Amino acid sequence: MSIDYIFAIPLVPLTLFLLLGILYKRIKPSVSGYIGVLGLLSSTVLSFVAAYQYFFVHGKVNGVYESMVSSTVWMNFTPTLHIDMGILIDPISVMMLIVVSVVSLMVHIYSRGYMKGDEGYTKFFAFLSLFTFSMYGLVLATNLFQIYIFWELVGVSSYLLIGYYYTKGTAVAAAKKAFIVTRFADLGFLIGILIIGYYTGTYDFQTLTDPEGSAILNWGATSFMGLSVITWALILIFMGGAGKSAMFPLHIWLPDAMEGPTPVSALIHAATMVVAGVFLVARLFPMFYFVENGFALNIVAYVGAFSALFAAIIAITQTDIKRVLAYSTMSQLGYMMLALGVSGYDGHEGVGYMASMFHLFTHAMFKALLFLGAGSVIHAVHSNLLKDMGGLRRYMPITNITFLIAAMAIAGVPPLAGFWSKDEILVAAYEHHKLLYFVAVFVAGLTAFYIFRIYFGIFWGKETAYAHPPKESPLSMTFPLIVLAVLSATVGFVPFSEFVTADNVGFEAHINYPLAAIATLTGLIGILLAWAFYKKTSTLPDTYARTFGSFYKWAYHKFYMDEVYLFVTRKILFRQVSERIAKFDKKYVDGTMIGIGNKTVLTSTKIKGLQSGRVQDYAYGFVVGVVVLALVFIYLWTN
Amino acid sequence: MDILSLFIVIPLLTISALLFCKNLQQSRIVAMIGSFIQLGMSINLIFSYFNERLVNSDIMVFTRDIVWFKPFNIHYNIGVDGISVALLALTSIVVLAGVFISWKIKDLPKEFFISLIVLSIGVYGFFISIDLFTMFVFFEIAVIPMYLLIGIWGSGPKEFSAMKLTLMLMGASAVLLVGILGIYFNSGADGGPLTFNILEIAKVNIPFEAQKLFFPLTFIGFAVIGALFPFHTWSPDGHASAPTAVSMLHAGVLMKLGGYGVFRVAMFLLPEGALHWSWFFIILSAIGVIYGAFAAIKQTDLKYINAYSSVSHLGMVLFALLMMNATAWNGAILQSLSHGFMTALFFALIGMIYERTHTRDITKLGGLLKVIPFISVIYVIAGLASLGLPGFSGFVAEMNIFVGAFSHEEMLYRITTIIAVSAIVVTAVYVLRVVGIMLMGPVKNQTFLTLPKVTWYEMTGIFLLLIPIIAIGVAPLWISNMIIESLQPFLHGVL
Amino acid sequence: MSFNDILVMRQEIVLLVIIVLMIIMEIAIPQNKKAGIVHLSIFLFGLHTVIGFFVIDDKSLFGGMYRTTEMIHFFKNILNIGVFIILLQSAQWVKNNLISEHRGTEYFTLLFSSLLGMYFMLSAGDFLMFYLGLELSTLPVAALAAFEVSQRKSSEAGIKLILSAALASGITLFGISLLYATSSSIYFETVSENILNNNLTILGFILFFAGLSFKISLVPFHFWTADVYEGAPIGIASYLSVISKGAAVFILMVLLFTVLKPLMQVWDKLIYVIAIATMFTGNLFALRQQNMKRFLAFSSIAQAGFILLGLLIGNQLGAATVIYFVLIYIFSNLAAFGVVQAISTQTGKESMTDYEGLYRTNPNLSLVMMLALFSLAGIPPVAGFFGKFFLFTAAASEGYYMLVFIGVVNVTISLYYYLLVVRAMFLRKNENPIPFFKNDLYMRLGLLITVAGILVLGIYSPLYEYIYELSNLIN
Amino acid sequence: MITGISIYEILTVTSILFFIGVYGFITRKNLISILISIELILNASVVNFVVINKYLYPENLEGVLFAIFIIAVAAAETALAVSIIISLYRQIGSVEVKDTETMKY
Repeated sequence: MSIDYIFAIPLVPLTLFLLLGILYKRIKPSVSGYIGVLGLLSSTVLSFVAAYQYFFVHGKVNGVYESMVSSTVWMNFTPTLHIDMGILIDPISVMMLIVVSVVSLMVHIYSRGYMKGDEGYTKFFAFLSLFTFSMYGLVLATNLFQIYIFWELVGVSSYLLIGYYYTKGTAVAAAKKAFIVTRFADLGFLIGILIIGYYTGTYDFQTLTDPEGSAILNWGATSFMGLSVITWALILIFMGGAGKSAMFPLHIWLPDAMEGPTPVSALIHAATMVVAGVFLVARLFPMFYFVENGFALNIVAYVGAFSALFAAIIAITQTDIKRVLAYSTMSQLGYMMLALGVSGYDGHEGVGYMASMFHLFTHAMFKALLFLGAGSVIHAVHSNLLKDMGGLRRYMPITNITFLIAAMAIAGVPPLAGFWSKDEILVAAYEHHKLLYFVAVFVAGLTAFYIFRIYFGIFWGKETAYAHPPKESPLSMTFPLIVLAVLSATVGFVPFSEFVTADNVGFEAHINYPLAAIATLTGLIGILLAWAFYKKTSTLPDTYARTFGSFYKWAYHKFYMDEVYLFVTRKILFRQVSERIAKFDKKYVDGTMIGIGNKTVLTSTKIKGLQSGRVQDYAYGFVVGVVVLALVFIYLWTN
Repeated sequence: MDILSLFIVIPLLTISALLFCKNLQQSRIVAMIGSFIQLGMSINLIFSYFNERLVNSDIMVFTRDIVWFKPFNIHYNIGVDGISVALLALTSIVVLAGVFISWKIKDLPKEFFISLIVLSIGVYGFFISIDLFTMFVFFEIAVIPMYLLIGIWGSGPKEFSAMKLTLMLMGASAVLLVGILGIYFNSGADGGPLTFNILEIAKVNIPFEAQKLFFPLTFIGFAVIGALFPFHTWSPDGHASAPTAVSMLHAGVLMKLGGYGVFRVAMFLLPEGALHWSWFFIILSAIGVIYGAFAAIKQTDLKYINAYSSVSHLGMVLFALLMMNATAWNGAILQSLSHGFMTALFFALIGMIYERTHTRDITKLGGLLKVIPFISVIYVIAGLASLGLPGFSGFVAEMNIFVGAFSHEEMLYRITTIIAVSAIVVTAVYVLRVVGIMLMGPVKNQTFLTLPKVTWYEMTGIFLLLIPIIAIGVAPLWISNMIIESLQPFLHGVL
Repeated sequence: MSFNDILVMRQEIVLLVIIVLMIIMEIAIPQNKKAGIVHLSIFLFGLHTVIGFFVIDDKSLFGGMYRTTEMIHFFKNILNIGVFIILLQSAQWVKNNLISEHRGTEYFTLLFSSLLGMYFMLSAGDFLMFYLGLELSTLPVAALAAFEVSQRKSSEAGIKLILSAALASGITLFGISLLYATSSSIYFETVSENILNNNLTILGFILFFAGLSFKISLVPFHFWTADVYEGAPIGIASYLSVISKGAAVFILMVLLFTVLKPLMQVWDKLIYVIAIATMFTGNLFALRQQNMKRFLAFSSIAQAGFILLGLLIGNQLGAATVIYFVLIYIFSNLAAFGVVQAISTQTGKESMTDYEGLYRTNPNLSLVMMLALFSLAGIPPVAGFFGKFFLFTAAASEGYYMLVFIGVVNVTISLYYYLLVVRAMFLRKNENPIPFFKNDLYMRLGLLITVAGILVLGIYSPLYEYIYELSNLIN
Repeated sequence: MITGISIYEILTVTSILFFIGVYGFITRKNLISILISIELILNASVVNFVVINKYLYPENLEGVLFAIFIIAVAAAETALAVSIIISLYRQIGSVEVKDTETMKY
């Protein structure tokens, strides 16, 4: 199968970006919206064509979905080590193409309504196109360096979009924070790449992830501090992934990133960019799995589980609906990481891998829906805060329904999408690591609770008096909601395990009924609790908040992670390091240089008395000079 | 007249034409035409170079050798390889952009352009020289006009800054002179005649003792102009006081002389000395990289930020040069180019902002994206390029450096490399800090709402600099091939 | 001895004829036409300079007391050019100040006499001729230094010069007497054959060296320099700083490289030490100076220190670089003094602060001054750079890297104060600048020659090659 | 040639003479006294030349001739110095060294 037409998928948004960026002021907003949507539509169609071709036309060769590569050398480091640019088609990249295309298209459509009247309308679409392009590049990357390049580009588009409302101080700060935190994580990623490049001599995914390849087989060749250097590299690369995917402790940027326009949050900070970390780990999965018996993979599992729990707890306490969703995203991403972390490689052993990808897929749908729904609400009430909402079900029926579907999906109510994927994750965890299984189940309950907390809080709960009665959003916004709601409800039935597995062979997955029951039950308990707490105005939440006391306070303050970071950056790095260096530079380094000059001038002033103006002193100097020289040369420096 | 000598002759002709100019109008047109011809020549040179390479595999092509001072065996000996071709192109672009940016220079326009072009002669000459003596002559020619340029047309404590800059650079060139003489008098070590010819000396096995002695002198002599820590302090003050075009030329081109000199003289001629001393200078330059970046965070003057950023970026160049392999060297040259365009662009933008708002203090600025969107957007782009975003030249250069630096297994190299790599985070911090404070946020000062728009000559200047940044960043292969090819003879010296 | 042999002394004879002619003219020309003396002397001396370029055979006369070689002849030509430029530059001053007092002729005759003394000093074949030449070159200058009788400073300068010079010559003589004692003769040839490295010889040598160092203003024999330059008329100050110094450097070089060569292991150390002291002292004192003449005085002391770098190595290379440097130095320093002279003659201002904003009113003068200072500082592409670079090369050729390093450090210091003047002229703005004025033709010609020299001497390499060939004779 | 007195004694005397002259030059307050001191220095050399000629190299008269020239030059020198001192005296009415210190540093 020829895969060259797939190049068009990323190139369309790139063209759009350049077009919109250059024409910027000379193009009517409505036109730019249409151009954006149409462009994305073509990319989406192509993505579906690609998926169809790959899975059904091309199909399996020798029982596996083979990887196909088309690439060209972009830059040479050494004759053997080079950065290629190209596309790699394999199950996960095709799956990601679908995810990115669908969500991006929906968001594009949605934004036409949501951003209407904004003065930066064209700019917004330009940025969205830039992001989409970068995300395509990322998922199609053939090698570590290419993925790093697009990794940075999605980072910067995220920066630009978070800071979209650039006159707002908090947005600027959030954008900066997002970029710098992920940049810090990327530092690890980059060093990891450097290590891999040096020790394996290649960046190419196919070579690296070949279980029979030298990169994996020779992992033990060099070690550092008791671990293989490759393990170190993987841990560092995971650090990069953790930064993008908002894993603890690099998650702090994600909640703040909600300062961006809501469609952006839906696209970047829920469905696509944030899963890049998961994708990265999945991409390198054979390395993670085989090198040093999965040492790095264990770390992935623990970090994922902890983040899932950590974020879910915080999500319960937040009052800004977008922040709740942000922590929810973090929690779900933790889930995916956890799934990857407990996965095996061959056949059914690889259920975790499959589940993770599956969850990524479904999560993209329902989380994008949740965000878009929240955006619709925010659009209507002009506030992010739960206290400004309530009883909206009467004003916004479509939003209500679609949001409910999404909430049920994430809570794992069968037969919606989230149920299926979450179930697979729990199976994988159960089979490999009991403790993590319990954590996961607990988180599932929490998830159900917090999501229904906001659902009830928004659409039910107290009757809020609105200054302007909220209206249902226009069709351009509700249409994507409906589409995504349909998807959220149905994609769970996709026989995912046949397409996307760790070894690309595929297997038949079966529902594990006891586990599914437990999960569903937990979810229902969560929903019921939320129903009890929040369906009507009640004192229960406050009571329980008091019961948990300081723990609640800690959770409410996000366990003071922001403060810790602020302390490290502002107090230590800025004040102690940066300011001191600046002062040191002025005072000592520069001071020395100027001091040399000043000393010279000072010496000059000091010795001016030698030239006293008195001819006898001159003669004295003359004679002393002669005598001293004579003495020196006759008595000291005799040969 | 050979193609390279024109790089000296055309500016000289431009200067003579300028002497007859009466006012700003005439002088800037003359300067612009002169610089345009230069740009055309350097572009032409790139193509001729590629053609010449097909048939000519010498280290240097387009050579010309005229005996100058026979008793000393000093020659006027010029030639180029891929590296010098690239740097010549950089120079001509930055000079032309500088002329555009100085379109409205008020005080003594004729003299300004003359000094600018004298400076460019020095730079051109430096890059095309094969003879150490000629090289040194041009080096000093390039430095001294800075005094007048900063002193007359500068701002702030200009007299002090100009003096400091000149003295530190000339002090460095004094040290360099000792190094050059040391090389010269050891160039007969294999029994041949003493020579200043770099290519000839490279063939000589200079005794190790001499290499050990003269490498640091040569290195420091050149590296001071490349802002080696702790000899970088001339640069912040100098940049801050210099007029826009001068900052551009200075940071964009003049500071490149350091890296180029280190490479072509210190490393090429004294490879064993380089190996012997590399640990020391690697530490210094790695400190410079991170130190400059951290120092930049706390500055509030735009030019200081950029100056410290240059310390950091050029520290990277020296760092890469000391890594002694083709990848890192390629990165170093690319970084020189990239930093040249980038920092020139930065200074051009800073100049435009200053001209409009009359302040360079970022705490007094704010919300510029709203009032001067074009300049601000370009500033953001330049900032992103500076923090090494893929798609811009900085990324290509830095990745080469990192990969090259990482191919050493010793602990020292590893640690310093990681320190250098971590600068990418710090760079992000200070770049985004400026962008956040100055460009974004609410408009701080109501008078800013009426700031004039960008003019055609400013735009021309900006695009001249922006295009190469993107060109290198998007398609690095052609230029890196050109450089890598030219690195081969150097590698043989080291290995 | 034939008439042809006498013609070997052509330079001296022509100059003597000019001196006599001048005296006759002083009597012949009526009072109201005395201004013509200036033109006449410049014309005659110009003629003399041109004649000087005709080749003279190598020869020695008077039993070896007088000798001439191509190199010595070249030295004399260099001095001729220098004096010619000084004449051009001081013409206006002479016209303004001296003609009305009927002292114009005196000025020229004294100046020429001094030059005549230098000729003899350079051509000396024994210590007696050397001594006579030395005195003949010094005494008229002392008179000239005190020439502005209405100025207290001028008289002070004169007395300081004559007293210091007398002391120096006394010490020199004592040294010569000791050398005579150990080497049995005052003839250079015999001395060089008999000289031995013993203590008395070293003592004699050091005393003798001090005397010449006085003329070159080497530390610690330099103290008179600044005061005399400041007080003396500018033309005389420039004469002292280039001609007198140049001649002394030449003869010192000849003596060291030929007669005193056996003592090389003494004098190379001696020069090493003195070079360092001279460079530092000159530079450190120059830093603070506000008076331009005083400023240039210390600058010229520092320059003398650099010259020693070439003397140090005592071979063809050293000789060539020294001659080359002195030649360039003459042009550079005369350019600087020329501008000072022009401004002083027109406005009477000699302080650095008066120079502020000069470029805006008198751009050409400022440019000449800047070129001159750059040349003195050793900035390419002007000649001074080449001169200095070659001096350093010479020193480095014998492995004196440390000294070269100290030298280049001093170049940097010197750059600082040269730039101070540039700063005053170009960077500063002045409420009350020196107004624009036009120089007379002579001054312009004088400056033009120096500028041409500064620009061409360095880049034009055949000159250096010629000097290098010439220096071959010294071995 | 004086019997019983070798060259060493005479040279010692001339050396002492020389240093007396130097001492006088450095310590006298009056310009004229300084001139006289200079004469002492010069005369030390004169005696040196004559004595060395006579004792060591009597076959030639180089030293003696030198001495004669020194005397002549010294006279010229003194004449010039005195005339300058007179010129100075006309302006400031003093021949003290301390009055000639307007230019310094």
